[in-house]
Amino acid sequence: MAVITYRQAIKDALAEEIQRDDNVFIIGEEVAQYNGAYKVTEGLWKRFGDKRVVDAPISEAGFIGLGIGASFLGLRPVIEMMFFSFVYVAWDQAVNNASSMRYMSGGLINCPIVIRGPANGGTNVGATHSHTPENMIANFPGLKVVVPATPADAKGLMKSAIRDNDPVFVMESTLLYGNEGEVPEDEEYLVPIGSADVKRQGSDISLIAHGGSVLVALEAAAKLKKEHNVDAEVIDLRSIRPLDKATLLKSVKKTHRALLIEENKPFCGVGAQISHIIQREAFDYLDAPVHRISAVDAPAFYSPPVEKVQIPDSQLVLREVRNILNIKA
Amino acid sequence: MAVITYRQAIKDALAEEIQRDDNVFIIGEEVAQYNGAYKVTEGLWKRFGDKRVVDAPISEAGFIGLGIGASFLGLRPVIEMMFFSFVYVAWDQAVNNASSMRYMSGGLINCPIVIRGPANGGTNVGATHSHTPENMIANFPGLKVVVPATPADAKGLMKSAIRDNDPVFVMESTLLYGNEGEVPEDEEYLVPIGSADVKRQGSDISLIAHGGSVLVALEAAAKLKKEHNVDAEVIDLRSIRPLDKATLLKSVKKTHRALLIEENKPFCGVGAQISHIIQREAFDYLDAPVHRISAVDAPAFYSPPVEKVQIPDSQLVLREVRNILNIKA
Amino acid sequence: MSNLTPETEPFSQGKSRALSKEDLFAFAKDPINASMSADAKIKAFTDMVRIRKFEQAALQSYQKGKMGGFLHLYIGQEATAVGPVSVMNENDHIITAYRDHGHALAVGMGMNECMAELFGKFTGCSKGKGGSMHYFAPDKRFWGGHGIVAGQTPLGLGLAYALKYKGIRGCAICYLGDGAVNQGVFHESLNLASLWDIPVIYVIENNGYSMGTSQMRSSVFPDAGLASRAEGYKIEWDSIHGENLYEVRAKTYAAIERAHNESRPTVLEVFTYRYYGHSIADANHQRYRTKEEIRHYQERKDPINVWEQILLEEGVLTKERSKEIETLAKEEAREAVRFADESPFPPPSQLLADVYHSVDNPGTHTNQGTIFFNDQLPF
Amino acid sequence: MSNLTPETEPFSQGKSRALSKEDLFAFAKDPINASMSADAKIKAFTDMVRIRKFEQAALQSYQKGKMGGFLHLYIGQEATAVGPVSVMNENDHIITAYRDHGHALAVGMGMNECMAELFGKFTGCSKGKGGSMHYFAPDKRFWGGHGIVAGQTPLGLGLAYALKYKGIRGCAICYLGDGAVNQGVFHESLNLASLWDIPVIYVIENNGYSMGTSQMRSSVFPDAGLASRAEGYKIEWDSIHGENLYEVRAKTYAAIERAHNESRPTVLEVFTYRYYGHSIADANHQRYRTKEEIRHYQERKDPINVWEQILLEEGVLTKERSKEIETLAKEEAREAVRFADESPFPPPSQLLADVYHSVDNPGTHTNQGTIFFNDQLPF
Ligand SMILES: Cc1ncc(C[n+]2csc(CCOP(=O)(O)OP(=O)(O)O)c2C)c(N)n1
Ligand SMILES: Cc1ncc(C[n+]2csc(CCOP(=O)(O)OP(=O)(O)O)c2C)c(N)n1
Ligand SMILES: [Mg+2]
Ligand SMILES: [Mg+2]
Repeated sequence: MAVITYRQAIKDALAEEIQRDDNVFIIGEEVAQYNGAYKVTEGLWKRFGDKRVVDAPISEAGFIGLGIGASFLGLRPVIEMMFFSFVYVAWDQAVNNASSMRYMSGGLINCPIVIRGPANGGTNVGATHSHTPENMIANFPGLKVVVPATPADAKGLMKSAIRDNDPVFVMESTLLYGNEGEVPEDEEYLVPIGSADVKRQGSDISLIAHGGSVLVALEAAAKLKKEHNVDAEVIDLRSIRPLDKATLLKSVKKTHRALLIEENKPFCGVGAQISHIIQREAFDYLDAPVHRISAVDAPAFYSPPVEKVQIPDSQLVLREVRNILNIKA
Repeated sequence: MAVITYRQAIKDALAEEIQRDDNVFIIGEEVAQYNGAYKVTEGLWKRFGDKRVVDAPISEAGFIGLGIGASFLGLRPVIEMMFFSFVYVAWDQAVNNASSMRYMSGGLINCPIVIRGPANGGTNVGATHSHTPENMIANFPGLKVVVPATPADAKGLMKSAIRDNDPVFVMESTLLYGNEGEVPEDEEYLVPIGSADVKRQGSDISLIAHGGSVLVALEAAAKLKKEHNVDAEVIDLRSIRPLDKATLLKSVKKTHRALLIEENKPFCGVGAQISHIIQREAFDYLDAPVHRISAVDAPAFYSPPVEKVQIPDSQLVLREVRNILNIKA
Repeated sequence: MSNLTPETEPFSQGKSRALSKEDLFAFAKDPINASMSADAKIKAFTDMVRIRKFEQAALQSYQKGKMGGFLHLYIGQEATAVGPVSVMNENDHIITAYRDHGHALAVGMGMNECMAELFGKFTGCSKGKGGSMHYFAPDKRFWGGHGIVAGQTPLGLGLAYALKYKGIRGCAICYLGDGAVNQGVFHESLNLASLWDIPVIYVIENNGYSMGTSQMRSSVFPDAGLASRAEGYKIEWDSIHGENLYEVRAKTYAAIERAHNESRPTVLEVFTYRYYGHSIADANHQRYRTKEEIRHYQERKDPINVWEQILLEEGVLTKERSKEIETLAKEEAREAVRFADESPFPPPSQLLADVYHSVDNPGTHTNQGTIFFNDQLPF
Repeated sequence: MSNLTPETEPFSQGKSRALSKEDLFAFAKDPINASMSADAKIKAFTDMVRIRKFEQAALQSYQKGKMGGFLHLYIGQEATAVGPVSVMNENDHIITAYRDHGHALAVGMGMNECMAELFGKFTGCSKGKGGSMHYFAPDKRFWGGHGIVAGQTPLGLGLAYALKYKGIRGCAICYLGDGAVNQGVFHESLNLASLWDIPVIYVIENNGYSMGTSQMRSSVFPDAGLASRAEGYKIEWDSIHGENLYEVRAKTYAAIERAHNESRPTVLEVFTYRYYGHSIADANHQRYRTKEEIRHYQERKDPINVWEQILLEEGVLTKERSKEIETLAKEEAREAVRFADESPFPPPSQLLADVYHSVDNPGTHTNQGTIFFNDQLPF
């Protein structure tokens, strides 16, 4: 296995699928000649040319709709949102059209598109640019949402998403692009959509997270072991919809305690749904209520040191775990 | 108190506020000369003229953005969405701009707008037209969301919304417009935003709902009394954000059981957030897990008899309550 | 670019005079029309009549409470669907908005499946899941049937994009209304279509109103018409008298050839009229327009009458044959109502079918986990 | 409508020749310029120099790691902000996109509050909550500073709508970039502005690129320029050489008078250029454009040099005075950096302030209940 960055892993997935299937093409702002605002598509235009890697004007509704229509005829567009926040100007196309077509046609139409891009805060770009809409997108039956936290998952999930016959939203993070990790070189390496991953085994409490928060959870788990000899199990959801209920319920039934960590804003965030599922299906196993940590419930704050406070970190996780386990600091 | 329809109650609220404050005006598709697609604004154009009741082209992003900009200078636009589903073509303006302006300006700007219209399924208009996005809108700090279920609440909440200095989304229902109820004539009759209402006292279980589902809950409560001598307490949230946590927690701490009923799709619906709050803050009071009933998790189905099944009704509530209370049918 | 003279003045709905015989035959010698066989002419006539009879039957059934939701009638606009479809080639695709019955029947969908869909029956073209606004027939290259105003405009662009991508000589004809031009996504689509040489044809069906709003109140009307906005994107455009099938065919075919030969888009504006309200719910449509205006179109600009008149002139059609075609269409529609009536409703279990390809085709993918989230189901 | 001759051809970024002396003074006799006092001319010069020095200082601080997020420099475009502001009246408002430092300083915001905002300090104009893209000064009728491309275009329309609604003789000047014209909401705004006679002026700052995409690759360019799309909405339009302050002022003022006297909108396209990358993150901006192209603009079309040249010609300015103004501006910028450096960061408790008016002003409303939903707070 090679050690590559999360960015490179996505790029490899894109390149391999473009190579593998003539119907796959990338479209988005600055993805071709500029090599991508975050360099995820670097080199692909040079390698595959104008047809397979397409620079689009700032018309998200236009080119997402274009991608949906093209997918009706079998193309598999991989549509980049420079920031996922920009999907809001194309919301009707992205969630209403993409989720409804198969259903309203009684199954006559498929919509095999991928919409991908970074969906994270923490980069001091302000309120309008820092949204994490995985909770909203997963609210729509007809759509799928995956949120890879590691390079290997990024590659495996991206390839699965591109081969999937339903609309899949792949939500990345600019803060993860530079992270390195081992990634299988096998071109058939696919991470099934809908499978969570136990990133750390533990018996005392289940830390359940997705995306960047998984790394926060792992960091916290290490500290918990060191400082309090607490063995936290870390579950990486990887996929929000479909959701691997079995794996997270199994963990909670073992540890009897759950702390959900996410960068979502709290109200109706992903954690709210997970919390409901756990208390509903593992009620008698719980020794404590399900706790949640989310971003501070306000629009994203520009000032770097303050935005740092706004987004969950391992210290806050530690504090909350102590609180759940009644450990004195 | 006069007995009037939900539709009339909203119309009265609009008329009274237009009369009261020169800065209030209505804008939307077919609201003026056509008297409104659902006749909510009937007669207002005739009475108040072109300036106060404005017919807009099918440019939701354009006229919602216009309303936001106009509100910076003190106007109080009441923007009608013919169907709330159409806000998706204006999503960035409605949720991103409206929620961020005050924050990003460090409090220098206010955005006193109201966006109102019907947000419900059950009218056989298909998947793209039947969305209930209160959960998504309430996800945004900076926004407020109210969902009146009765004529009195519709009037009192609409007036409060128009006088509010923050963006308020008033989510109505075409299926409630014709319902009658007693409504105070007092022009100062305001229902505070953020106050739930106990629509029925009970001790055995808390049925928590909003919008049309409140009527389903009340109908179920009556049947429960009659068929099983069960006293269900029915809480009408009325406001989603702000949320009256105190009232619903008080009820659950009394009944020890909660069933959440909503027309939302289940994943990250309003019920998910309420469920989390209850298990988190009333854990030791719960004799059973919090149960939820939502619309069947699929896009809205056109066929009338099938869509009827898709949306929660009192039979389903009954079945679930029996299930929670271990009552044989 | 437009041949519309002040006299024919379609720009002022309701005041335009009937086309003269010269106008009517102005496009008859156009190759695509000159080469039109008698059978093809009769078929075009028959299709328009069938659309009208289908909708009249649908209206009656609606009034009998046989269906829910909306019913947007196309009556009065039939030539706008039948004309372009009659000149489409085997690789040309079509997509429209919610006023889609005409287009559906024109491409060859059956009255039975269409009527059953209105009735919400399992035998409907969308299994009862889509309703009036959401007819689809991919096998006939018809892609709906879309309820969100202008929501179909980038989809039509995408269909054409896919054809070009695959090197197929074809195009996509994407319809939208005069009210739909006010949705920004249409403009984004126009720019992309021209920038990338996409073979898409936008047909603006200007029937004078978006619901109760006259076109003049909803969109600034350039002297040359809405289609002339295409110039801002260097796109060819034209305007069409919607009552004259010859003109609709000739100008649409010119656009199709442009798409096939130059891979360039076109914007066409068809001036037409709907006799009924926006939808059946729009009962008071005589409040925002006069009875006289409606009668004016019915009497002087009805596409079926005009085409019949042309075919009678040409001796291609006789009064008897015409009556017979009408009777058969009525019969077919009545039969469709019977079929729809007798068809079963979808079982509730259908609620969870056709949501995800992966759920409906278990063998074909590696998906895992839970994908539907109801704590319990009502069925 | 445009006076742009082929020779000056601003349409082909990088190939246009420098304006001749005739061109430069072509608008000097225009009343608004003829009546411009020496002080006003010096002030305009000073403002442009201050903008440039402020941004040069900001760039240095950015490179020292003093700020986060984006930094979009306006250097090269200064006349496009200073010209219109210099002819605005007391009831005219202004709003722009994220490249907003120039507009902010032009309307009179202080370097200190602006620099402090970049540093994320509590003394910043937005208390450190908005950053570079989100400057606001309602007291100076400046409404931001907007990060979502074209997101401000309907807001500017709304400002103008409110003025008309209140019977105030004023207008709103709304800036957008050449890439922003591809957002549909801009077109919706144009239609509404014309349909309802709204006194809004859209100024398209065509600097030739949207990030790394040349204007020609992002939007179909009509022979008369992007502004000519306004004709599709019957809106008056014009094109402007962005390096000539006289021309910017004259044509903007004509639009303001149209807004004030006829309550009609205008679309202006200003041909200008940014010397730096899209943002500081855009390090390789010489990949998508040549050094020669950049130098061409710096040497022959720099708005500050051109204006200085004009004022020297007119004897209004001396080389010495010019140097002095530059030195003072540098000083002021250095001082602003010191102020920003020494200012405190906002306390974390500020996270929950300015979200809701009702939360910040408890006495003024009847709201109840819980409005923030964290189970626990980190501070
Ligand atoms: C985005 C959106 N806004 C509003 C509506 C409601 N609506 C449906 S049809 C219609 C009028 C459209 O008129 P036009 O485009 O002229 O088409 P026509 O009905 O005349 O065929 C409106 C406002 C909608 N479906 N979608
Ligand atoms: C809706 C949306 N899409 C994409 C972006 C990312 N983005 C920010 S600026 C920009 C380029 C805009 O170019 P232009 O409008 O010409 O303005 P300029 O930067 O030249 O001043 C892009 C693509 C955004 N902020 N908003
Ligand atoms: Mg119309
Ligand atoms: Mg630009």
